[in-house]
Amino acid sequence: MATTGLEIKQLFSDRDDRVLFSELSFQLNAGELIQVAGPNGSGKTTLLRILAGLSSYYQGEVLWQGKSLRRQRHDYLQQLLYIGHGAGIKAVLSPLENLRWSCAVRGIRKNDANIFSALEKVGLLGFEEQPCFSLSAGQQRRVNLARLFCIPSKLWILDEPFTAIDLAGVAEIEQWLSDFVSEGGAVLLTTHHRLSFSQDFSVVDLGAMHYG
Amino acid sequence: MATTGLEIKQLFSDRDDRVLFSELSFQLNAGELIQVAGPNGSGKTTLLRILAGLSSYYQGEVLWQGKSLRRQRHDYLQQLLYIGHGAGIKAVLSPLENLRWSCAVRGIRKNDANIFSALEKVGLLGFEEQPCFSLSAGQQRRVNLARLFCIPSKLWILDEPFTAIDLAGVAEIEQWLSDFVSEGGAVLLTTHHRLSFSQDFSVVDLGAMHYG
Amino acid sequence: MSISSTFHKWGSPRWFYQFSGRLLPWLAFLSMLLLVGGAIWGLAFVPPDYKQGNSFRIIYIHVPASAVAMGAYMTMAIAGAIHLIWRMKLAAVVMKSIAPIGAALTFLALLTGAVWGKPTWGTWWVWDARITSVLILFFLYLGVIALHQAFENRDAAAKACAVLAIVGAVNIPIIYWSVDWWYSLHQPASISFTGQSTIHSSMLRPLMATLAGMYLFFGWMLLLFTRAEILDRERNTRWVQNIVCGE
Amino acid sequence: MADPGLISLVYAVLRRDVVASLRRGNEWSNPLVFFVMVCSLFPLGIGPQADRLAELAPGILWVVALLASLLASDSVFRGDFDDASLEQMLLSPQPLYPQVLAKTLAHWLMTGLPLSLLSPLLGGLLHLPVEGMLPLMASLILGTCALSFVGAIGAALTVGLRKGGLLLSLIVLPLYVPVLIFGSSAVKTAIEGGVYLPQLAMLGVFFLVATALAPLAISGALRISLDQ
Amino acid sequence: MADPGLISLVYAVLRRDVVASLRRGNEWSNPLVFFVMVCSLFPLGIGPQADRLAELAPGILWVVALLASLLASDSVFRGDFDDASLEQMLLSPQPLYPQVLAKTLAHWLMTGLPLSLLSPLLGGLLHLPVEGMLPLMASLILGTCALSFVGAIGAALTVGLRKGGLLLSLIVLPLYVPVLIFGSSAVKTAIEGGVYLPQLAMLGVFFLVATALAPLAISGALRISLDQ
Amino acid sequence: MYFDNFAALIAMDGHGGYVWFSYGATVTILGILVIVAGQRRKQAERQIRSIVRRKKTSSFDSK
Ligand code: HEM
Ligand SMILES: Nc1ncnc2c1ncn2[C@@H]1O[C@H](COP(=O)(O)OP(=O)(O)OP(=O)(O)O)[C@@H](O)[C@H]1O
Ligand SMILES: Nc1ncnc2c1ncn2[C@@H]1O[C@H](COP(=O)(O)OP(=O)(O)OP(=O)(O)O)[C@@H](O)[C@H]1O
Ligand SMILES: [Mg+2]
Ligand SMILES: [Mg+2]
Repeated sequence: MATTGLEIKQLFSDRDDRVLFSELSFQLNAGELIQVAGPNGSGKTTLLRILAGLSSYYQGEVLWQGKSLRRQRHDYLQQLLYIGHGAGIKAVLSPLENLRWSCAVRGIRKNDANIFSALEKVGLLGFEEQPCFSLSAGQQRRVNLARLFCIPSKLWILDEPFTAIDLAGVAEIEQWLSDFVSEGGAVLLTTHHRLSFSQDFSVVDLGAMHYG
Repeated sequence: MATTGLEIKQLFSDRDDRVLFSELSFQLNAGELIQVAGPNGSGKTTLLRILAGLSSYYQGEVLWQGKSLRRQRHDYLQQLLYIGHGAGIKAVLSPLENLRWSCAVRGIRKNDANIFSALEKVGLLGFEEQPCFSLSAGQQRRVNLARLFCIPSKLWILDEPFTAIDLAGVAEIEQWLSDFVSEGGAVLLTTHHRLSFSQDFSVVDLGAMHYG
Repeated sequence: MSISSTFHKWGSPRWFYQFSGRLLPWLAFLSMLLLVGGAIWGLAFVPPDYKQGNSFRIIYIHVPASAVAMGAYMTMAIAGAIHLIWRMKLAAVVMKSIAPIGAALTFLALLTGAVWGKPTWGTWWVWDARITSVLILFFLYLGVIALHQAFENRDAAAKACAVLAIVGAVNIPIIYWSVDWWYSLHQPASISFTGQSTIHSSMLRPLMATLAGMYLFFGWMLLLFTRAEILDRERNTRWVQNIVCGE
Repeated sequence: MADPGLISLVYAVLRRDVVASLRRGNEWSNPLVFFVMVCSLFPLGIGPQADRLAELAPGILWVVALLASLLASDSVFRGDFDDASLEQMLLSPQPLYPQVLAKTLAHWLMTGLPLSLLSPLLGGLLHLPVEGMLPLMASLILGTCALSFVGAIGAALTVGLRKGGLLLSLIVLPLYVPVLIFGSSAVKTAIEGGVYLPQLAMLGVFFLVATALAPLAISGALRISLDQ
Repeated sequence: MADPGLISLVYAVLRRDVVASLRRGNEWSNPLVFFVMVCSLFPLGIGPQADRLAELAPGILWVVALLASLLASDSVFRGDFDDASLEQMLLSPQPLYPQVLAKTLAHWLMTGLPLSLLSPLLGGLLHLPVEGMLPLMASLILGTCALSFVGAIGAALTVGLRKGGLLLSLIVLPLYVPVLIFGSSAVKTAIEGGVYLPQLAMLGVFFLVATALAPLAISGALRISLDQ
Repeated sequence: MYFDNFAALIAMDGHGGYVWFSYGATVTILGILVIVAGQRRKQAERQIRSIVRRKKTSSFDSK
């Protein structure tokens, strides 16, 4: 059973004795998009951090290409791009410098051309040399999203990528996701927006909050 | 000419030589709601901070009930409730303690009953004694929004109040705004959501970004 | 005319720029004349002090540097107060310009004092009241400069520095007085300033020259820094662009 | 002044800050631990001879207490700035002066006071003679309160900046000098058997002046820091 | 070890941190100024007598340099944690060791090194005899680098906590003690005309061990701090 | 002149080093001030020129 994507089996997590989710099982294959839904506090962020390998407070199994995450961290990370709540950018550095570092940390060298085209895609051309502290909430978010285009990867895990993004921007990002998925990428994201996504996508609903 | 609301005349503001808005004039009366729209970086936050009296880098006039803001800061503050990007809550204190302090700072004493009903309205009953750091992004935002119900005021200025709020929550908040407006309150807000608001409301569009 | 309208005129960067432009050559010429002339006079023509020998010739820069450094801080604080109270932009520019000049002169006072100390007291440094106070003054200057640099927003920086400069100015007399009191508790008998009485009038005249020269130099620098800052701040105005690009 | 509204305002702010600080734990225990640890570093750096340490004890204790107070004062407004509570304070129709006064007092209650009360212990560690203990504690109580208020000015000026930290030291340390001089001198005079009341009186004056005037500067500084 | 990929990784991280720190300015100048200011507070607390100061100078200089390094080390990872860059580092397929090594080295370049180079000036202020100057500088260069690495372990452990600040002191100070002892002893021995090479050698060993092993501990600590 | 010859002026009875160092430091520090002031002005002018240039080109664009 050689599944090519992410497989979640019987996942369980709780916080302060309140069960967030239990017996959660689903599968995310190449060319698919899954939206994790649920009201505030239902555990979406918690789930995403577990799947990104940032949190280890869970029971159950997470498999990547059929093997446990914990066994092949390095391979997994090579193919994962996680964008969380945080901005991930240094305020005193410019978008260009920030993205350069992001790439270097991933082991990608000398791709200023890529970075420029990414900045153009997110609508920040003209801001590439300005320090990030002088960008608005949405612009900072866009710098972060530009990483989607400089870092080759097969799985995107995005926690509320539309936060602070204007309407035109949301439509654009949806288009990017769609393109990525049709090229065989896999996307797992949370958002409170109503996704208008051209392909099919599934929703994993963490449901209401359980009190336990 | 005794206008009862907020009047903005020929407002001008720039950042690093880029004009954000100029010759901006509009009026917000009791019983009205205005949405400030515009793409990322167009100056919405800047405008709201100016109108709340937090920023003084502007030219032009802001009148409240016919008199300049700078002349009657105290009266104005008595009637204003501003909720910005920031959470405004101490992470180690519980929602209850945070709201108690919020009230005390405004000179409102002894209204635990009010606070409880506000927490109930925002769906946080059962969380009132839990420290805020253990709440999710949306729950923290809700604690902040609970202030709308504990602090009597006539003008609400809200910067992206729907951030991190789930869909059901957004509808609820829209209902609150609607109720407030029909009781004679005035609301100025920014959001990238499409407002579905029962009454009429106007939109002030800061438009695209100008380079100067 | 009322105070505010006078302030308005004086506070206008454009007016100030043009007015100071006329003053500039005079200041430069006079200060250089007095400084160089006084120095040559003091170095070569005045007889040595009977106690300190020739090392006393350092006085002709040490004393002016110390005096101007002190005065500059007060000037900076006053400019800060004017900026806060009357919201005069020019005062902010002046305040910002004084900080590096004052710090440099304070450093000069410390340096020349230390160099003078070696031949007279046999040590570079003594925790003497006056010296300690100058050191603290130097720190106060550094504080203002660092605070200004730390802000990204120029107007906020100016206001914050104004507050700091004023708080510092209120403290300076207290600091001086308490350091003096502290020193008098510990004063070792062997070291003391020899006292003004020993200064012979023939030594005094070049000192007056360099003192005046240093004040004028301070004024000159202040104008240079202020004018550069005005250009920078007003770079979007037509008059500045005309001046620089000569249309 | 005796307006019940204002008093209850001061009380509410004080209470919230004290509760938050107690709940966090670090905030009040850290300056204490810092004080203890740095004081015990000195014997290691200087050497363990009791008589020499005794001579130096007043100076060392006071300098270290001053540093502890300085480092702690970075946090007076930091948290409130980060979570936008400061915005709420500025937008309150109530005057800022009592709010700021209460916050600074709460901060001193959680840092300077415990430190002063603990100081005799450290005096013992550094072989401070017994005559010095009472003046040490008294001078620290008065002195750290003045320091807290002066430090709060610097904290308010730097709170809006990324990385306040050591910048604060730069701004504030020169202003601490008079307090340090009179504080350490009180202890030294006491050890030598002299009359140390004048020094304590001076510290009292500093304390009163700082309490009365600093909140004005702090309020102004906070407004500036938020208006960027 | 000589993998060009790793070297360019180290270089990229080093460069970014140094540029960011230079651009902020405060970050590297503040520990310096702190060092200068606190050293000049001591005479005010202790008294101005030159011979007594000279005797204490090695101890004071070393303790204060240690404090400056300690306080600065709070910021090694703080900024990266706050803006979620740390998350990116942990999620990178590249090994963490070289990244952490580069970050800590960059931090030392911007704090410990300038401080060591400036120390002779401060030695002058405290009447340190000339024979002590060179050993002071040498011991500080080796010592502060070791301190930076040890401090970074503490910083990594506390970075996830609200208000690390002084908690860091608590964790890290005990580990600083050996460095302090050998460092100040090197200077003292030099003044007394003794052979101070053994102490310097010890500091060199600390330095090497810290550089080699600390990044391991730091990596682990960072993983723990982020997994909450 | 007080001194007998130029060498005596330089030596100043053994205090020459201190005195001349002080005057040298003065010249250096005051000189640095003058240079820094000039640099600030040049920097400002450079920026203004680039603004003017940008303004000209952008007005051509819009035409
Ligand atoms: C407010 C600052 C200062 C003022 C107004 C000042 C003024 C003076 C004056 C008037 C004299 C000449 C005394 C005489 O020869 O009769 C003098 C001498 C001297 N000053 Fe300063 N000074 C200041 C700061 C300093 C500093 C910071 C240092 C050392 C770093 C210093 C070191 C000396 C020395 C070594 C002498 C010569 C020795 C002596 O005359 O006793 N002074 N100063
Ligand atoms: N501190 C600052 N210094 C310099 N420029 C700034 C600063 N803060 C904001 N700006 C600039 O001002 C512009 C407007 O910012 P503002 O935060 O008001 O935008 P906004 O409309 O709220 O955008 P968003 O929808 O992304 O929140 C931005 O382009 C930004 O680059
Ligand atoms: N550090 C923590 N300690 C204790 N409980 C926590 C902590 N972080 C989160 N929680 C709890 O876990 C639950 C899930 O939080 P999570 O952040 O995953 O929610 P979410 O689905 O992302 O919500 P939102 O839509 O508001 O972002 C919340 O109810 C919260 O109270
Ligand atoms: Mg979430
Ligand atoms: Mg905004």
